[in-house]
Amino acid sequence: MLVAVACSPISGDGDAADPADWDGVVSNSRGQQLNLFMWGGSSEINRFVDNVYGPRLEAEFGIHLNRIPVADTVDAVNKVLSEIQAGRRRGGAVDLIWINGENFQTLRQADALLADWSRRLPNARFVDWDAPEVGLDFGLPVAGFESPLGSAQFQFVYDSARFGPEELPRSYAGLLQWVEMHPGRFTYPAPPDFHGNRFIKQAFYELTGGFERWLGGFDSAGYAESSPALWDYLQELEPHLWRKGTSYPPSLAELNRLFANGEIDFTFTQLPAGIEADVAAGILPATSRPFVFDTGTIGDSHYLAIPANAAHPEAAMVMANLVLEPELQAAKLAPANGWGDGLGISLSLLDDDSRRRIEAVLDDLGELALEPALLESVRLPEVAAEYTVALERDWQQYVRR
Amino acid sequence: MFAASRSGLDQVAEPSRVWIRLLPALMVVVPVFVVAVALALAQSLGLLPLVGDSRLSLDAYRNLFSGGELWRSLAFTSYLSLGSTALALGLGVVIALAFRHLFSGSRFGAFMLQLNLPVPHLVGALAMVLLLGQSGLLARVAGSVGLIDGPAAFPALIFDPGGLAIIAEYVWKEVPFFALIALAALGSVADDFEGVAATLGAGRWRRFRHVTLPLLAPVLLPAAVVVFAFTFGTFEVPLLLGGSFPEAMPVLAYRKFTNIDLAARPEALAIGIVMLAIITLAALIYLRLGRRFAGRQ
Amino acid sequence: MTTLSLKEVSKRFRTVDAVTDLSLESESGELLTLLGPSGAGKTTILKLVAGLLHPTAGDIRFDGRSVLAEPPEKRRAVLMLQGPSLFPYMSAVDNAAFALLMRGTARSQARARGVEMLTRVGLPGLGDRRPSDLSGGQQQRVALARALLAEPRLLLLDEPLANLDPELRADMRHLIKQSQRRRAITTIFVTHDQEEAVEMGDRIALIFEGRLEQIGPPRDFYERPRSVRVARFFGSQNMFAGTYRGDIVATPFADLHIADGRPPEGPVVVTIRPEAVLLGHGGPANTVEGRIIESHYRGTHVAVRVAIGDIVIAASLRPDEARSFSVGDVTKVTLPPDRLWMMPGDER
Amino acid sequence: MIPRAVKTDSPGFGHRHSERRRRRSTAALAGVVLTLLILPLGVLALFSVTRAYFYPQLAPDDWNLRAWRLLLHPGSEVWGAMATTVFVGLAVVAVALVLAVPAGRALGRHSFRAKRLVEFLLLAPLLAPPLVVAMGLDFAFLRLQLTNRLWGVVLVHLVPTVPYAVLVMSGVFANYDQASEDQARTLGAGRLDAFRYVTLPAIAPGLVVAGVLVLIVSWSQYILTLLIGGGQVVTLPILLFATSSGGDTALTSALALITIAPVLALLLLTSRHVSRMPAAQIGLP
Repeated sequence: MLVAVACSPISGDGDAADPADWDGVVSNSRGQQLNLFMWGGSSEINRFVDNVYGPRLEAEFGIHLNRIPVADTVDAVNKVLSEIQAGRRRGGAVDLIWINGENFQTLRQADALLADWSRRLPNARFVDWDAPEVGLDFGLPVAGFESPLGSAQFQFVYDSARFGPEELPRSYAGLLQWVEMHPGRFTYPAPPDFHGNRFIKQAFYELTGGFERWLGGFDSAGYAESSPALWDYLQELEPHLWRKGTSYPPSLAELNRLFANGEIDFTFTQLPAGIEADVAAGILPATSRPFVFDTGTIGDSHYLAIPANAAHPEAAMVMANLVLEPELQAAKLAPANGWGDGLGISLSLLDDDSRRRIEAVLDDLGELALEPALLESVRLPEVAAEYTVALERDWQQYVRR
Repeated sequence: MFAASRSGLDQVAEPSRVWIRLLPALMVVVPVFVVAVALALAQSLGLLPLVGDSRLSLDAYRNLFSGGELWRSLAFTSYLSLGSTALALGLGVVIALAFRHLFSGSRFGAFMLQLNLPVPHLVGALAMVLLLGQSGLLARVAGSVGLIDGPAAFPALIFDPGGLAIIAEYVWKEVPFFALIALAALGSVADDFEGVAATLGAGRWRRFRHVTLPLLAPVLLPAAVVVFAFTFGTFEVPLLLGGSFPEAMPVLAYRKFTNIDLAARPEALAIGIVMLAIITLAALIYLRLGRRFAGRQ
Repeated sequence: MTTLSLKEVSKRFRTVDAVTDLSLESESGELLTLLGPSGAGKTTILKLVAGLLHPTAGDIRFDGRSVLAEPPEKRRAVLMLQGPSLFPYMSAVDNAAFALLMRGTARSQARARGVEMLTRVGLPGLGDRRPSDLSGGQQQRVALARALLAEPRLLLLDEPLANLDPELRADMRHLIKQSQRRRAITTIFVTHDQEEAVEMGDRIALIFEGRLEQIGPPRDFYERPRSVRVARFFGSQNMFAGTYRGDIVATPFADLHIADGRPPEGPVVVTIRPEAVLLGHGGPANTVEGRIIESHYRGTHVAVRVAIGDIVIAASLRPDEARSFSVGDVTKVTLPPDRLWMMPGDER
Repeated sequence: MIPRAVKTDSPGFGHRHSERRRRRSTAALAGVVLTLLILPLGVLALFSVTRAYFYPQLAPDDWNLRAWRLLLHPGSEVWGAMATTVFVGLAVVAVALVLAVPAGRALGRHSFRAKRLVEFLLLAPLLAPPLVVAMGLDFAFLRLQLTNRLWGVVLVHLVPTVPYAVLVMSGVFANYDQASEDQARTLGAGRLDAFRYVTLPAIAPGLVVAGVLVLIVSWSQYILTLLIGGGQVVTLPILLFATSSGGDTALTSALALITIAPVLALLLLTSRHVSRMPAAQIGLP
């Protein structure tokens, strides 16, 4: 799918900053403006970045954080690729991207990411690089190209004012029965929306006998053989969907709107610490509650990556390191601070103080979040990004038509 | 489209001075615009690729035209722009005709019609979601008076294959445009012409058919071409209000342009070139029509 | 052949009275000029007659029958405007034949008659031209052809010549008058130019501020103006205030005998046309002495100004008469009693 | 004397009573049209002062200024976006007017060979979709390494704005009487002085209108700014789009209103001039 890049590799410039010489990185980063490209759709997350990371970077490192909101991370990826292909090997516009999955794979394949830096950050010691959900990003080894920011897990959201927990579907098979009983009350965002992709990938796991088959590299023959079951399922689902499947909402934001206004009965979330921030913002009704399928939901990590042509790689490293500070990870986890993002570090690698602080946050999660243990127990891994690309493409063909 | 000089042209000006005056504008607008179109064309033909070798080929066009996606998108986009242009044109003329006496002598009418002038289509589209959505304000009003028993019973205007909210947004924005232009064209002369025609025995319909309409046509036609081109090329409105299928051409082009697969870029630019070709065609048809009106202005 | 009568017609626009209590009768086949300064309401009267406006009060009758209920297209009272009233998007022939087409005449037949009429108004072979390719005079000829082809009961002309050069204007006046006479179309001709009004009109109706000031043959307006305003509008130069008692008007420079006119006694204004003033030889009455202070050759006549004490009188002499006078001469000035005209003196 | 405005009173093609009735129904229609025109803005205003305002609420359960408080907070990103938008807008206005005044004069007052070609070249960008222009130029801007993206955005904003400015200025010059300028020259004014003291005051109202139009067009650009600005030039529409993708309706509505407020205010302030221009020159599709 992705044509090999014609020009010579750009990564590994001799004068790229070396995190091993951390003092040198920090002193070089002083006075730099850090262009962080990230999805800008959540005002709570934006505010967290601006009000928590920004002041720390400014005060402690003299780095000016310039958060650049994009409507879709793909825009930022595309930008890096275009720049590099247009011959701009240095001084690129993007210093740091919030990224994962197929976007990571794309940049990796285009050799457009700075290599071999993340594991050498001082705070990399808090990261469990061997855990697959951290060390593999959609099956692709992170291998020093990315540094974790946090983790997420797919969850469904229902309105407890409309249903009791016992009435909810607990698997894709159950979902089909449920939509037959509640026609027009369910839909999912159209891929290539991230949440839409994830919804159909989970279905793919369940309908093809589990994720285990798909771990490892892309099995195109297996995919071709097994994926029709998914399209059959989605086509069977379609007539019972919102508007009989003639249209799909374009994004999670739209799905949330449909849910909140009672047009449909479920929406999705990715935040392990729950939907408190969305409820507080008035995006979701106060009676909303998350739930998961017994057959599992996909959990993964998201990362910060530095483009190979970044103008300010040192500042980027400083920030990637900063966000791993246990204290800031705890702040990010606490829904009261507006985000509720999962941890990017491992509790077992922390000192007692830090661990207790984070556990306190986890214990304090209310009914707008699921038990961490429950989430853990149903967590499914991501698989190679090629599956995402293939599912996305075939969905267009078999479902959207 | 340019106004002819009322106080006569300056026949005496030296040609060199005329060109000196034109040059700055030409030197900025033309290169940027021409370069943009030329680069779009080149990239659609496989030249200057972001990935792979530069090789002249019609692959992008072949791929596009052999699949059904482009054709459906083309049909949908044409339907959206033609529909909204015609609707806005009709309503604009009706409003101008109804308003021309009400507001003669006061500028309130013209001012009123300019109110939504500074509102970007992006804002208009966002407002349409809240107004026309199945759980939007209109649906709530309908629900509160018992017309519907839930959002699903409200007609699907947003994300619908018929693109009705898109058309509504365009019409909302373009009706004042047409009305303003029609009001200006009617001016004070239309009354005289219609009066004369009436005394010559033309009834209400014939006056409209033989006097008012011919007076409006020469100004409304170019305006319609502008609106057609604009609605054909606007990206934000179909993106925010359009369904997942069919996709308007600008949305399709943008999706391909920002596709992670950089190899899809030539197709994105090819769609852009097709859009330009269709708009050019519309302009040519207008010029052809315009010849029939030659001497009418 | 249609008679037009307006009965106590008023037209009010919101707060402005455009026409007040106007009564007017036109005779069948006559050309009546509506004269008045701009803004006097002339065009409004025309539009009322045409049916483009509806009177606030009063009645409008064609041949004695009220037409108020009829829309303009049924009245056959054809309007011709001063401006470019030709439909700019139609050829000259189509313009000319417009009324025929509106009445459902077949297109080819209508065009044939259009061509014929264009020839008759002096535009042979120009039928295919657009109005923008015609001169102003030619455009007005097409407009006339268009109006005539409508076979109007009434022809309503709103300053049709105002935008034309003087020579063209004379030609058009002739053409209009000729066409109107030949067909005996009752015509209302609006103008603000008193010279044109006099030349065109069988009768003149003078309108001031929406009211009829005076109606009658053109000559009356020069020799028998009803008021100082009328006299002034017609360019009267010699007006003297005085007091009328018996047959005598006492003016500051002389007691003048009057042959005609019997207004109530009291303050009056006396007027006399310059060409009626006699110089040199004394007459039987009203002769005084004056001194010539100015003399200007004007081609057809010589304009002379004579001072009688503080008063200056304008006189008009034939060039050969004028030869015997020069500036500074003292001469006898006679104001013949039968040429003096009195107007009420209590206005302005 | 009858004022002109009154003279053009509606032709009473009907009868006395229907005339009044027609006027009344026209006024009613005007009311409806006005309502429909501002309705979408009213909807935005309503949603902006609510929280959790979901179907079937008609009157909001929770009237809430949260969105406005967040956006108008001193640390809000709105201010930076506003400054960027204003900067880009003013720069575009300045350059567009400098280009359009001489060009408008040439097109409005002179006839010359190739005039139609020049008109076409200057007007064609009006018809081209901004998306296509942006996609085409993206490559060139990357190659040229226009490091200061702000100026790149200003440059591409000239493509859709200069045609409008030229259109307005050529109309202004078509009605402009050269005589007073000639008079000034014979009275000893140099070319520049004549422009400054005679031409400029005469065309000033037209300049205001052209400037307002250019500003509005620049202010409304989304896709050109997004692609050419590479996301780094965050104008109000860019911020608005990113915000809308988060689905916070109140926040999006309030930001939408903030986005249009400055231009709407400008239009109100200059409506005297704008309304006086021939309407055909002030339309924006």
